[in-house]
Amino acid sequence: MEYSLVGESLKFMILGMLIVFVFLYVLVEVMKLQAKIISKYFPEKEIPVSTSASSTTDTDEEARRTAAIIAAVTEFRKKK
Amino acid sequence: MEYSLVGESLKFMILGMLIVFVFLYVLVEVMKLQAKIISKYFPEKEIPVSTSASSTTDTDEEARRTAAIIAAVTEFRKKK
Amino acid sequence: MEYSLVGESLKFMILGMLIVFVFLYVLVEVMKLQAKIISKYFPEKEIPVSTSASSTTDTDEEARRTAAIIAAVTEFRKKK
Amino acid sequence: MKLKHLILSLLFAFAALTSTVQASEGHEAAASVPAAQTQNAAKVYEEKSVGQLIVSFFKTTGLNAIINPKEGVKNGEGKNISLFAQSWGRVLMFAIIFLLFYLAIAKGFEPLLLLPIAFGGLLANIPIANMTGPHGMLGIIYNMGIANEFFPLLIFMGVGAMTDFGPLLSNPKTALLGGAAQFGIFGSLVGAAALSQYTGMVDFTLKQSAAISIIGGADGPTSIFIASALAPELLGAIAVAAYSYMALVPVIQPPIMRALTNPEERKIVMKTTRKVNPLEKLIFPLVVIMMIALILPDAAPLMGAFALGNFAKESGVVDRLSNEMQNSLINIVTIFLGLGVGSKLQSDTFLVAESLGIMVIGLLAFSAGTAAGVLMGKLMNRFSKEPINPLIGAAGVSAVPMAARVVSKVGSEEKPGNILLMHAMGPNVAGVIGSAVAAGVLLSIFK
Amino acid sequence: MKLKHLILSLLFAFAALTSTVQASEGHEAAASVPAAQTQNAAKVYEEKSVGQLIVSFFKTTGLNAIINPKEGVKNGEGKNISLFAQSWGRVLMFAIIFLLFYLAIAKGFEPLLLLPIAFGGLLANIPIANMTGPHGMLGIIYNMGIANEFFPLLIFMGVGAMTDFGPLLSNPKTALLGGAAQFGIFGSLVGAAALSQYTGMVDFTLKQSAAISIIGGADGPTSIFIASALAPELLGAIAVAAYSYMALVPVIQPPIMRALTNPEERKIVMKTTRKVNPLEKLIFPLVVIMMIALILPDAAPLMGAFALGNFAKESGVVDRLSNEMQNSLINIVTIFLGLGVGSKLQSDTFLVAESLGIMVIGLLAFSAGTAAGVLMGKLMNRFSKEPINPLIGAAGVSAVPMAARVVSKVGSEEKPGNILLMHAMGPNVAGVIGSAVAAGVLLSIFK
Amino acid sequence: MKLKHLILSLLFAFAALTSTVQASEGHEAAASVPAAQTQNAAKVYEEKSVGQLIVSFFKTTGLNAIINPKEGVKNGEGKNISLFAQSWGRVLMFAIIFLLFYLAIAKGFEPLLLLPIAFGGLLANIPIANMTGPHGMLGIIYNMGIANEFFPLLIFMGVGAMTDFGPLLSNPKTALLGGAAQFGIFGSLVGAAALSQYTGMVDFTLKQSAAISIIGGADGPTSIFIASALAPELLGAIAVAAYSYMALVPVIQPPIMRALTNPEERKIVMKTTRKVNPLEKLIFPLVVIMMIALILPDAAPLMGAFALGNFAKESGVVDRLSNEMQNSLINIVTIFLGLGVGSKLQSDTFLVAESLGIMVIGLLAFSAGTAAGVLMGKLMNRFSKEPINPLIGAAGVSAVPMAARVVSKVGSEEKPGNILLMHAMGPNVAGVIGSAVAAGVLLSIFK
Ligand code: NA
Ligand code: NA
Ligand code: NA
Repeated sequence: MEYSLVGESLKFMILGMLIVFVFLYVLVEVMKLQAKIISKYFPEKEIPVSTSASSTTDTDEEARRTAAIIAAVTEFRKKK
Repeated sequence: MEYSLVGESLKFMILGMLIVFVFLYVLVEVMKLQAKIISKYFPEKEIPVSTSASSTTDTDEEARRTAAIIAAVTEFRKKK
Repeated sequence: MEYSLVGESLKFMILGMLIVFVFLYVLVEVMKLQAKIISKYFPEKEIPVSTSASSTTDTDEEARRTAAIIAAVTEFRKKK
Repeated sequence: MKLKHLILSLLFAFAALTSTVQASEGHEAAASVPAAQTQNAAKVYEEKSVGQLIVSFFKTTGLNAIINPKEGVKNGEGKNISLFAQSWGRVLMFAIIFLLFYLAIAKGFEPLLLLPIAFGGLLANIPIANMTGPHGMLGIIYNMGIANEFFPLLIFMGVGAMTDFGPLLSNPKTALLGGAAQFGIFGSLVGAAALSQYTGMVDFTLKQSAAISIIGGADGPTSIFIASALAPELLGAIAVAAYSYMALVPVIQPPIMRALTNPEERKIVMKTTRKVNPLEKLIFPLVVIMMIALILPDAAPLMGAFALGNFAKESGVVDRLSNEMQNSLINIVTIFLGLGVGSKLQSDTFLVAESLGIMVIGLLAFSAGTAAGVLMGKLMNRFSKEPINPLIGAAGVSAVPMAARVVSKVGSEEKPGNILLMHAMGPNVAGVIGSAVAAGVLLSIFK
Repeated sequence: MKLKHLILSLLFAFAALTSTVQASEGHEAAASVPAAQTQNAAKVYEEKSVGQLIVSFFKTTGLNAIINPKEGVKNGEGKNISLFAQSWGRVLMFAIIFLLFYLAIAKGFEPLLLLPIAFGGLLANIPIANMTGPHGMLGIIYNMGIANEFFPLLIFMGVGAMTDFGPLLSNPKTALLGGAAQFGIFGSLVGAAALSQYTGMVDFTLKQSAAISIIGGADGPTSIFIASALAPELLGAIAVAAYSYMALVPVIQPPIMRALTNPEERKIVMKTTRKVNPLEKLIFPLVVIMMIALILPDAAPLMGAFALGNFAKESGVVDRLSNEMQNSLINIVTIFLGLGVGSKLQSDTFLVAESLGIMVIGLLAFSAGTAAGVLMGKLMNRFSKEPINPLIGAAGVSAVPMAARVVSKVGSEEKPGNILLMHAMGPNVAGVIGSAVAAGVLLSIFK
Repeated sequence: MKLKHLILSLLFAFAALTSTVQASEGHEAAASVPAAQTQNAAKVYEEKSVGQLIVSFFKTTGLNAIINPKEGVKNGEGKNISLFAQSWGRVLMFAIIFLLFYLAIAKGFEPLLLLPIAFGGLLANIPIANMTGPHGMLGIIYNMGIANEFFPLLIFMGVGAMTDFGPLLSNPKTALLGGAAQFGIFGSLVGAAALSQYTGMVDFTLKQSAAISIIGGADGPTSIFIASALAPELLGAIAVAAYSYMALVPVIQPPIMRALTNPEERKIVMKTTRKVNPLEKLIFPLVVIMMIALILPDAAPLMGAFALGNFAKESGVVDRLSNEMQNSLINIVTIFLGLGVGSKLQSDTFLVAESLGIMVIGLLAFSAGTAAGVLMGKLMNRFSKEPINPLIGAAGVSAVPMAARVVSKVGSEEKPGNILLMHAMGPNVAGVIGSAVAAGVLLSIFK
């Protein structure tokens, strides 16, 4: 190896942090744009996707459901 | 290819529909025979298989059971 | 095969039963030792592992839990 | 927010740089391919300046790969991809995939398979990543269970465990309706052959025509199984067509059903089905697989997996296994099957006239199957002692249980209160067997 | 119903045709094999008339393959199948398989494994389909996890996660009873050798004898693991024998137990077991695997998988994983293991005198193990301060937890209210370790 | 209890014998290796006396292998193992593994992965058994899904299905904090290079340095994926370091967070997050994967799997599949991933100075990432209209969701009632994307 490990890795750091920031910055702008478009053309009431019924898939909702089952069974067991 | 695609596929159609019908016709006759034999020698009361306890495996029963669980949990959640 | 099948297998039997007994005997002694050490230095109250909450993993407890769920659903179905 | 300006200027600098790269690219183009190969072979890292790093990074962006397609880029199977397929082809495929997402999510088109298939297609069309190659995620999945036709069989096993042959057993002769509907398969086989022979549009071989025609069986796993065996290059289009038209059954079937029957026929009330002895259900899968063994062993993998699932359920003694087949196992395999099939939605494989041809033939197949089923229903009604509502023949195309539901809906529209669902389930499940038999016949011809 | 007549005449025409085919077959016989090969090699479809198609279809029916067996037909491993195995052999195998179905479903013989094994056997004996070949469903499964002995280990991991060593830890010395019962293994090893050496009936090698003798361990996964390693050609018969006799434990054991004990011994009441500290249970699987590492590393795969499952359960911090091992994962693997083992029930492999010999030795093994356990129980009762009911020695053969239940039943028959179950669970789980040790010894001898 | 004496004397006899064997071993040593090979090649059993059997049994004990290490013993990859690694090395590894068990169980260190990894390590260090070889259980698992980088992707798919991007979508600009924290990766890359260049302690290549630095991403599957791709020989140490430090996040982060902020900053209350439209969540995974496709296709496998899981969840139409990804599938793969990674904890691979170096660099990486996140938070707070609590920058290192919880805890300690959890979840999930991007950059450099 005729190159300097540290030198090269410093270059990688510059490249890497640059790409990471550019990527996330573009992502931020896209997220903002997307929010603007969606709130304008697809306000919450008229969502064409069938997520209304399946809002139960949200992880916290999921957890709540599991909790409910466990609670139900626990309660049932107590009654016995 | 020196043969006619359409010609060959017409022959396949004849063969295929023939086999399909022969197969299903034989199956129909076997089903009838089987029903006759079973209703004669193994009427519902004396089935030697242990399906009485496990009739819960029927898909509709299965569905009903799932429905019951969901209903139970839903009800429980409402109570909360 | 210039050796006797039965002769060889008799030797295997001696070796095998010897190893099995030696292994299990050592295991018995280790189990006794382990019980002595644990009851002396880690009496049940101060177990460092978090098994208190998860005692539900015992298979019979598991079975009981399953039974409770099934019972709950069965009862719910009757109510319907 | 000044931060924004800072980053924006960074971004502009990046953009400026990349345009320079693009400009200078022309000069390098000729030399770059062998250079890349040499570098690859040696796999030794060589010192680079930050500028060189950024330039070489830009060359590995997908944007560059799409804007500047190059000769010699290979797909997952190691074949060259045309310049069009590398650039506009990918763009077009992304559009098609977003359409599939829309159909799956907003329109409810068989999402359990169309969504993973489409996502697999999305990943398959990402340039540079080569995810369909033998070391890529999709390639691994494809070789694991689709190239060897294993996954469709596992799905079929699960479907078997979910199927209830009770309605068929209570009225055996309706099985013949499930036979007539297989005209959808063989009719569209002739159609595919005719399309190739009489138009210059497509050029299907007999094998390919056969693989396509199985779409008419309206049975996802069977279609994928046969396509993998006879024409893997058409797998993507065939699977997409099969699942799309299965989702469209409620749109395709009713007009055909109404056109071929008169109101009197549609109003026919059928006799209540008899109760089936559990022993009949238990023995049935064994009867079917033994008949397959004796008459049509080429259908043994398909019917074997199906009968195994059904037998496990009906036996009542291995509920652990039968529930597993219907739940975790079928779910896992569905994810993998979808992704693996989606790997065949690469632009160079999918964007060919053949795909359009497959769409046309698929529609023909569903229509022909429906028509044949209804006509057979009319014929049977004429000769049978007990009245048979010819509508139930339409359920013979399978698409379990959707076609049976469509029959019931059309029937009760004509005569409210006339529930044909159970009567239609007979031809419906017989149609699954019929399609497997048809598939076996085609396999046996080309073996 | 005139339709029936129409179809019946079609059927007769088909039958007439096929008999002609059969008649003309004789002339073609000599030429047909190389012709088929050439055609296969070229894989080019050649034009045929409808008559030719039907004739060539008939040649691919299973009925024809069974009625007209041919020289040169190969099994999944590429070996020639005898004419008998192709014809009557298959028929006989189907009969045996239906018997297994009957035993599994109506008699409750370990259905979780016997049912998939038998179904695998059914599929394996379907002619033409060649499902046990490297591209067939059963062949894929066999190579995926049985040839490399992976599936039995996953099963054993799940069994480990379901096992509670509490009863053993509360009364450690009962482990020796689980050791004595391994005489079932080594006794039947001598038996198998004697059968080969002194009768002309079978001709087992030492390796095969060892593979067979593990049936005496009364432990399904261990048997399959050792059979895959030492004598895969006997895998089918060994697995069937092991699971059948495990199911027969309540029939085989009681007479032996009663013959070797007197009523006083059977009435012995044992001291209540002490409560076990959870920490002991947590450390136990580590103790066992470390002892295996030091003394008998050849048993490391088996005991490693078992200890992993048990440790995951007892740790209490990875319940997700331990539940998975006990449920979905073990279910999936059970389906595949059964089918893969069933692929060894092909007529040419299974219908040999050796299979009968295996059945005989298996029965001997269970009996010898039971007897040795009970006798060891009597010996220990004589030397021990605390009373030991010799019946619990019979639980040492494993067949967890059935042998322990049998002990409890026999004990409470003699003295109602005397619950031996927990006392019998100690030797019962020790028997699992003992069998794994015995398996390791045999593996180490033949390495 | 006289039985005890009987068995004890047997045991002594055994011990005496083994010491004789040890004594005589010296003479045989030279001849034994080629002899063993010949025997292995022929695989023919040769007659032995009981004494010979016991001697040859003792030679296959693990105790003997550890006490009498020999030249030429090979590891799972077929490389020679040093005498130290065979003897004290194994002992040391067992000690390290018991430490890992202790940390996983008693201290709650990410047990879901550390426990299977450590158990895999235990099995990998058992002598003779060679469980990491191509035919051993661990070797099979490693080749099934780790060598080809498949398992980490499946885990990432499940993680995607469990991730909620709502908090990030409600406050997009916090994504930049997840970017800053990736300084942990690139900073430690420089650190690893410096350690190699300026000290004689370790000698990492650039590729190895890159593989190690990904520990700073605080993302298990990403670390394993990159390590498998760039430096599989370091996989064990990297995975152990990654999961250990992820578990240590509540210990490592708070002092750094407090040192870099003043109480006023830590007390900053942030604006309530806006409600996010479900459509935004649905589209987000597609946006991310399309951006990856265009900008950084080398990250496509990682982000593709992640986006697939998230899209499946948010679509709401394939709950069967998304639940499967989050439950059975991820559980099964976690078991296998852990065991496969553990197979790299063999003494000869793990007991090298490099492992210590990796531990040091891993700690550096977590610290640097935390610091960079907090500093970026301070910078953004200065330029932003709305107040930003700089603590939430620390969540950018990922370790989802632990780092976000740590932020919330430190924040509410400073100002009770100030719940930062939801605000910290934004940078937290952005950190996952950021790490995948960083991983893609490193992959693209070394391709
Ligand atoms: Na069909
Ligand atoms: Na045993
Ligand atoms: Na991260």
